[in-house]
Amino acid sequence: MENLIGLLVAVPLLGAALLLCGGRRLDGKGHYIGTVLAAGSFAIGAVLFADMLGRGEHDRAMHSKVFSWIPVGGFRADVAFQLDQLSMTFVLLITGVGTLIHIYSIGYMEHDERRRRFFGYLNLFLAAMLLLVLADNYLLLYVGWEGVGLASYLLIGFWQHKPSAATAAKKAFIVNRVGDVGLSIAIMLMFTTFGTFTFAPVLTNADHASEGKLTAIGLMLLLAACGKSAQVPLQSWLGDAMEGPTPVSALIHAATMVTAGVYLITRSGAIFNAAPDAQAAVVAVGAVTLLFGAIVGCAKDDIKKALAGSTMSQIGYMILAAGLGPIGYVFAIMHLVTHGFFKAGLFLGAGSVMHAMNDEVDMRKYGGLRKYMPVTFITFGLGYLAIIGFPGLSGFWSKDKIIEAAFAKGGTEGWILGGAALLGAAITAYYMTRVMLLTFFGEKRWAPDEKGHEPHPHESPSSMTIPMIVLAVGSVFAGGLFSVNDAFLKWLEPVTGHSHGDSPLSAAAVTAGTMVVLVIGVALAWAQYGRRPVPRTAPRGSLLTRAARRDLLQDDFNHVALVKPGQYLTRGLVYVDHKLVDGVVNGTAASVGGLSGRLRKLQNGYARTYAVSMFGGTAVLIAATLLMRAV
Amino acid sequence: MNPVNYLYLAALLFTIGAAGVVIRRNAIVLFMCVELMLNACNLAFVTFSRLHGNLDGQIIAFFTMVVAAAEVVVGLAIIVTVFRSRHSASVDDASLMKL
Amino acid sequence: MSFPLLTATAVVPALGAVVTAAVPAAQRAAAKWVALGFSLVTLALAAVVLVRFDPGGARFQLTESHAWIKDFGVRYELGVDGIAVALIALTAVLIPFIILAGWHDADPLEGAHPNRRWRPTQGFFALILMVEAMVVISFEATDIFLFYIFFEAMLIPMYFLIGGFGDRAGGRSEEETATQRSYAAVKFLLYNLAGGLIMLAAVVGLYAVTADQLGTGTFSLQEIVQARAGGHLDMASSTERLLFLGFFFAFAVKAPLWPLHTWLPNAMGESTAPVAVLITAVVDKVGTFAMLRFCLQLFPEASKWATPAIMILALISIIYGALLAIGQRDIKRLIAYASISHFGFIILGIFAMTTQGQSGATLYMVNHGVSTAALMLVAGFLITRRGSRLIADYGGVQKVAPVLAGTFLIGGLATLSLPGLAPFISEFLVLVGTFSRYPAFGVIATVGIVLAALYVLILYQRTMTGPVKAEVRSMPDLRVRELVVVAPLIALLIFLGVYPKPLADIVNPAVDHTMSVVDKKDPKPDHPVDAGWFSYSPKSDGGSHDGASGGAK
Amino acid sequence: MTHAATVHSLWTTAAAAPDKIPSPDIEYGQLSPTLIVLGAAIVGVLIEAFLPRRQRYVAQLFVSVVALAAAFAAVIGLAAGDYGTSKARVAAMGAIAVDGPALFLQGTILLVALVAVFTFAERRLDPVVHGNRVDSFAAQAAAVPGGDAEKAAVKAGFTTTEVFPLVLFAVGGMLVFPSANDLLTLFVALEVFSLPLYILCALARRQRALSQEAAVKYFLLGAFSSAFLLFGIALLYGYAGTVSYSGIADVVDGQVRNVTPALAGTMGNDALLLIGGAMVLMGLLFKIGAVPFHMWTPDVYQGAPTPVTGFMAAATKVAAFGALLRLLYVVLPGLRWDWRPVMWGVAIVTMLGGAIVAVTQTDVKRLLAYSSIAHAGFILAGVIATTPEGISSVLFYLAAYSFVTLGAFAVVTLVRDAGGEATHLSKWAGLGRRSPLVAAVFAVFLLAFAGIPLTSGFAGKFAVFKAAADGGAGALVVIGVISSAVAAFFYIRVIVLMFFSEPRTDGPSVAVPSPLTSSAIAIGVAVTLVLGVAPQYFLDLASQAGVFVR
Repeated sequence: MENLIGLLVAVPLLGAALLLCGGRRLDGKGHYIGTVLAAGSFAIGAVLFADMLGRGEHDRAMHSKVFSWIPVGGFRADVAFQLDQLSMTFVLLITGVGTLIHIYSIGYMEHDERRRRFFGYLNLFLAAMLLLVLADNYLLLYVGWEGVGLASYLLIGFWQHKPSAATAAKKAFIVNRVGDVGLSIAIMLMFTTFGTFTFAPVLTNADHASEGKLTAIGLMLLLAACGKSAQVPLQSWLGDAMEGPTPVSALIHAATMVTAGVYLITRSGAIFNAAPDAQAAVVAVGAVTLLFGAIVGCAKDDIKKALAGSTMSQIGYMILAAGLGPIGYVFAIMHLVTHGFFKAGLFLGAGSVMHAMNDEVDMRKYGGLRKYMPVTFITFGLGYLAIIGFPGLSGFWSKDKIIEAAFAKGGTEGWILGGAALLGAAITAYYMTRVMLLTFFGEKRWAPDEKGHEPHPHESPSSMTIPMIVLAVGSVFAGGLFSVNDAFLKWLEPVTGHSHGDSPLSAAAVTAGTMVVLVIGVALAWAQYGRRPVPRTAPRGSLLTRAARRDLLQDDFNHVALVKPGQYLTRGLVYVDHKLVDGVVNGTAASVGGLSGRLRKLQNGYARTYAVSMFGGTAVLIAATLLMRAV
Repeated sequence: MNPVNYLYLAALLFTIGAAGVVIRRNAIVLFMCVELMLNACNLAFVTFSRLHGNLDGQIIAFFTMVVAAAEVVVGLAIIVTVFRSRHSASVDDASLMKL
Repeated sequence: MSFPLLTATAVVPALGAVVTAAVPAAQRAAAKWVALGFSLVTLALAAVVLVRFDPGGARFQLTESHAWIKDFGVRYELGVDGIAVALIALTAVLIPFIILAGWHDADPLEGAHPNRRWRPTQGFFALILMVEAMVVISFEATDIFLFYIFFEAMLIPMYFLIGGFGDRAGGRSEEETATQRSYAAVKFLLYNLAGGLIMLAAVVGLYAVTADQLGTGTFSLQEIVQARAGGHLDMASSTERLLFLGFFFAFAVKAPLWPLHTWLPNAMGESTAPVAVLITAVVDKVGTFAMLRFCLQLFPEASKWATPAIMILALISIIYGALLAIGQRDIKRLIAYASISHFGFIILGIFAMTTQGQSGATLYMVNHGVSTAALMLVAGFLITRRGSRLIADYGGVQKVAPVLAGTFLIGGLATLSLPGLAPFISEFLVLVGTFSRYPAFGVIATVGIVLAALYVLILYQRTMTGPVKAEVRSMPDLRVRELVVVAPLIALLIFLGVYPKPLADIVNPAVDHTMSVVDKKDPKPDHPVDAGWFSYSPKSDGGSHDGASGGAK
Repeated sequence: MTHAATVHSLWTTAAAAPDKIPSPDIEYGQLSPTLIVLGAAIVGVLIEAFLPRRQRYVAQLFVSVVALAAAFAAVIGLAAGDYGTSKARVAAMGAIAVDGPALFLQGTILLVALVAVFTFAERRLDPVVHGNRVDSFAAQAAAVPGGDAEKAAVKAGFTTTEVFPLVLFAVGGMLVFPSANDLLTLFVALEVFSLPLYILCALARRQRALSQEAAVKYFLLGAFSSAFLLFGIALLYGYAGTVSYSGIADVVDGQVRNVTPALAGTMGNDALLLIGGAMVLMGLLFKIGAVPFHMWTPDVYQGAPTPVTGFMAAATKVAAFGALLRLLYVVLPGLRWDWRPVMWGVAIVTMLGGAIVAVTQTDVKRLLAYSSIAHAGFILAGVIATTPEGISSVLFYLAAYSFVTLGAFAVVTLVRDAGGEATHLSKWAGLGRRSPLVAAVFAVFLLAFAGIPLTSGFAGKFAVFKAAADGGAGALVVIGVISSAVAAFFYIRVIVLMFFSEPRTDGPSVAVPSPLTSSAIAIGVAVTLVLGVAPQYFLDLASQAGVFVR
């Protein structure tokens, strides 16, 4: 069984190798190969899952060392995999959703002549992501970590001829790099603290280490998580990342990669548990981001960007939960999974819409699409209900638990966090309703584009709708399924541990609260977009709206605070290097030349001058000799 | 009188000769100055020879004369050639090569 | 005595140089093949060295020792330790690719005035082989004087390679290019010569010291090291420091270390891509190698004394080089500054005085060699196609020449040390090694990682992506010859990134020895985890992690 | 001592003398090298006198080559007979020392002269005039340049075959110079090799104006300096009462009580010693071309016929340094603490001065002149070491350097345009493209000058610096390397010019030399490389030869 773990990663990796090096002769069947291999690794995952269920809950973890990777002195890193319930969960999510989205892409990318490469990248992503969640040590995780970064870079910039896409890709990679610095420093700290960075020894001995060290490690891990999971302050890249093909947004920037941060924090739970300050930072980041993302989501007219904001916000929930410690880990992961379903579903829906609307993304140019594309409408609708936490659907179960846990944190902190979470829920309801209304309700607002093509909305091919349906099903039932006598809790507890905080509010109260804010949110949105017709061009809007449209000025801030100074710095340094550092060198040469030129003048061709120098020289010689004797 | 005075004389002559070489322009005069210096040397040799009471110095003096003669032969030859080719014996005119 | 393998490894390319140079002008193509052949033979010999070398064995192996210049206390002493073996292998591997990549770089231009005595092509390849020979022997030399001689002598062929066969794609007038080129060549030579002469003074001084204390002056590395260990030879710390500085200066110029770096961008910018690779991937390595072998081992105390200053300079190199790379408008200069940044990492690792640092540094030398070669050679192919080195002249290449773009990207990713590719491992080792002794330095150095991403991705974005520029629309994709050059390098990058263990195993013993000479131990972790956890210790089968499920109680 | 006494003594010695003058015994065998060369020179003069013009060239060439070869053989013979080591002695009534340094230097000089004679005899370079092959010497030195006499002489195909005897005379003097064991011999030898050189300088076929100017300058300054030398000798004689090295040395070491209380009464007689020593030193430094006595060097090197320049640059330096070594090591060792600092100063200014001024030179011959000055500085660094290693390192350096110089100037003779040799650097542009071989050879010499490893230049430089460092002159070494760095700059400049710049359309052509010059250059290259790669044997030779006899 252990050896299958390696296979999990190897299969999609093989796919990537095949498709990327295969050359044109694979163009015809490339997408099938990719899809089959993705499905293959899902199958393996399923087998392993079955096997795992077959075993007692405390010896479910499996470990397989493939080979010794970097042995240098005390520094020993292996290529070794560890499959426990946590990673199992991810494996299923990644390969499952991954496979669906492969299928979806077959249809979606049909007309792209570089489809083979697209699937190659997708497989590469799967491999990297699986490596990330299967690694048994932080360094190998780091490899996966940057691997998914690379895949996301390649996929965001897949349409490289669009400068915007290329820029977005670069931005994503570099912002992630900043996070990665955190991860690498964390690993170094672990090495200097524990002499190793393998999960098991580090985590079980975490409490031996000084709290200071642990806090440092925790904060560094958090930095990494912020980068990968688009949390404030490193969230700026996610919005732009929507430049990528929609399946990518669905798989990488909604369902899986962006949740890696949550995985990292949950996985490192032991460290955070022992470092309260670090945890505080985590919840702070989570809380801020869930509001931040939500607000941004409200203002965007670009359907994908709206969803991106929502993703940000939802991950904020997860991070918040993870930050709460043992109270929240399980729910963080649970929300992660459910979110994986409905958010992927929503994105695929959005993709389907765009597909129908000649890649138009401005929701103000949609409207009334429910008549034209029923399947999309229904699946999207279910996802919508799920995300706003409509009772009984997935989102309801997971998000509710998080809010509950937030209150359960206790004290003012608990109130603040809980409040934030509730507020977030309200806003979520608002902006998702807005999306829903703008897209599928009201009268049609689309018109011929400048080239005179009037879009003819139509339902997408089955290759696209089927995945949407599957995901919709997931987003309806997953949450409930997990919550049947806390199945999910029991499943994960051995790994993450769990504790019940003492909530000042009863579960019922919290639920009631969420219901109320939900209704409020929906009502507001209806009032604004449901009742009266929507203008095709966005009104100027309030200050907040305008700020939100600009991602709350994040980019502007970065530009002013980092980009500009950086440019000045580099230009300045180029000048310095040329004029100063190099100038010194050339200066010396020049001065020697000048001196030479001057001395040369002495050689004036007059024999008598030469005689003078000889005469003088002799005089000096004599004087010096006598002087030597004198002293 | 004290033979040492001859040394002073020799030194004086030598200096005069050297100064002449430095100051004068005409190659012939320059050359004569050199000869003067050589003579100064001879004087010194003879004087020292006297002081030391051995003959080495005097013998050297003879050698010096011979050498000086040889020098004259070569020197005049060269100077004359130059003079014929550029109708001037001024050493300052012979300054094509410089720097 | 046994077959002088090391000598052969150096003599074969030298012989190749002579033969290549002797090829008559008409058969210029033949010269190329001859050169390639000899370089391959060298590669084979290097492989034999690699095989015959026993990592667990003696400090120096395959040693050869003959009397040479008694009066100078100089012996012809060769011997290799793990570090040397690794670098010799690197050199031997890269040269054939360099030759292949430069296949047409030295073809006479059309309309060049005919002259049957002027044989640029022959000269070009002969010089490359000559450089290889000298580099190899300076890796092998265990006699300081012998090393010095070739350390200096290799400047001459390099000088002719830079000055004589410059990049024809300057985007400038012919004479402008010529002046720029000879400026670069002279700068290269004088810079390094100055360094070398300072070192000469130190070498002489070393002789004086040994002669004074051991009776007879010697240049044998081992003798001196043993004498120092045995206490027969104790330098006054002031003397030792002066000598150290003398040596280090030369190596720092060669490496190059900020602020002695300014010759590199000129040299790499003006020379053809293969020569640029030769400079930065092969020749410069002699500098860092010599720091590790000579500076540390001859002058351990002084090395420790100088460490802080050098670490700071290395740090500056890392950041400064990266920032300047970002600011460059010329592809090759950009890569040059990137290399400066990387050399900063190497030196940082060497002087961190930890096994991770120094092993990392050694691996870094190898990996940087391969990665830069990959990136620079592809860049060269690109430049020869478009005839310009300016980034601004490109755009959208990815659309017309995807393979070229792909390889370029991989080279770039290697340069920014993406995990999974070789440079990541060395860079991380260096960082860890530095961090574990000087945390602050380690943290600051990580900034270099981000900057690396910046300059690589900016370069890629500006050249490869975006709308297709008119000038590049007709650009052909990589040809077979070029693929043959690039593909193996990329394969090597991936292999060394996934399975560096063999290389590490060769290098580690040598590093441990160096550490022992310098008398430094790795800092211990604060809360070492009991060995029971190290299920990956070489002996154990790396079986199950019974604790794997034990996150939090 | 009173006048009476001196007068009396003078009378008595005079009176006592006549009947018993001891007949001097001369060890002809041990002086054979010198005697052979001088004899051949006289034969040469006779040839000039009695042979018809047509046959002189061959005869002269034959005589001089044979003579030099024979003399060299004689030197080898003496060395083989341990005269260099165990049987080293003072010959010819104490006038000539036959010891290691002497033989080594004589051998070097003879070889250099032999090779130089080849270049003297070269007759393929200049275009044939009126059907006569001509060498680089004036048709008739006496004729006014451009005058009718000259035209006639050229038409008649005259050539100055006197150069061969002149060279032989010069060589004879040079052989004596480093082995002279008393100051008189030193002076005479100096003149004997200087006078012929003065004349040779004036004999250029092309650009005779320059040539004559060079001769004048060289002659006047040379005479000037030898006057100083002579006065110094006088003072030393006054100090010691003798001119034999060993005698003076004894007085310096205080083994002999100074015999002239009269002097003692008048002046602190060490002043005599010091001033005299300094002036003699000056005389030798002039020949070496050390700053500030160097200024004749560039002009003379430029003006003189290139073969002569090569010969001078190589042989004169060897002889002069030999004499300097002997003076400092045999006569003035007791004064080490007085002259060392002074020589330090001279060495430093010479190294730096030569190197720095050379940077901006535009004429190949002047460039080489300045480089020779810089090299004089390096050699001085070895001289100062005052250790046996010092001596042998200097000997080795001289041997190495002289052949590089000879070769370099030989190459210069090949690069010609309408006006004869094209010595202006700008004309050398792109030479590497036109004739890579010549350029490469010249590059080898330049690299040797620059002291790049694997050339004799490096071995020599290292030997000297090593000796200096051992002798406690570390500072000199540092300054040495700095000035070598500066020096490297202009050697490289020439290489850049030759290889990296486009050939000029009006650029010079490279003449195809006869085997004579070719062999000269070949020997130069060979020695350069051999001494660079495997110097051990010669270092041994030099170190065996590193002991002066007293």
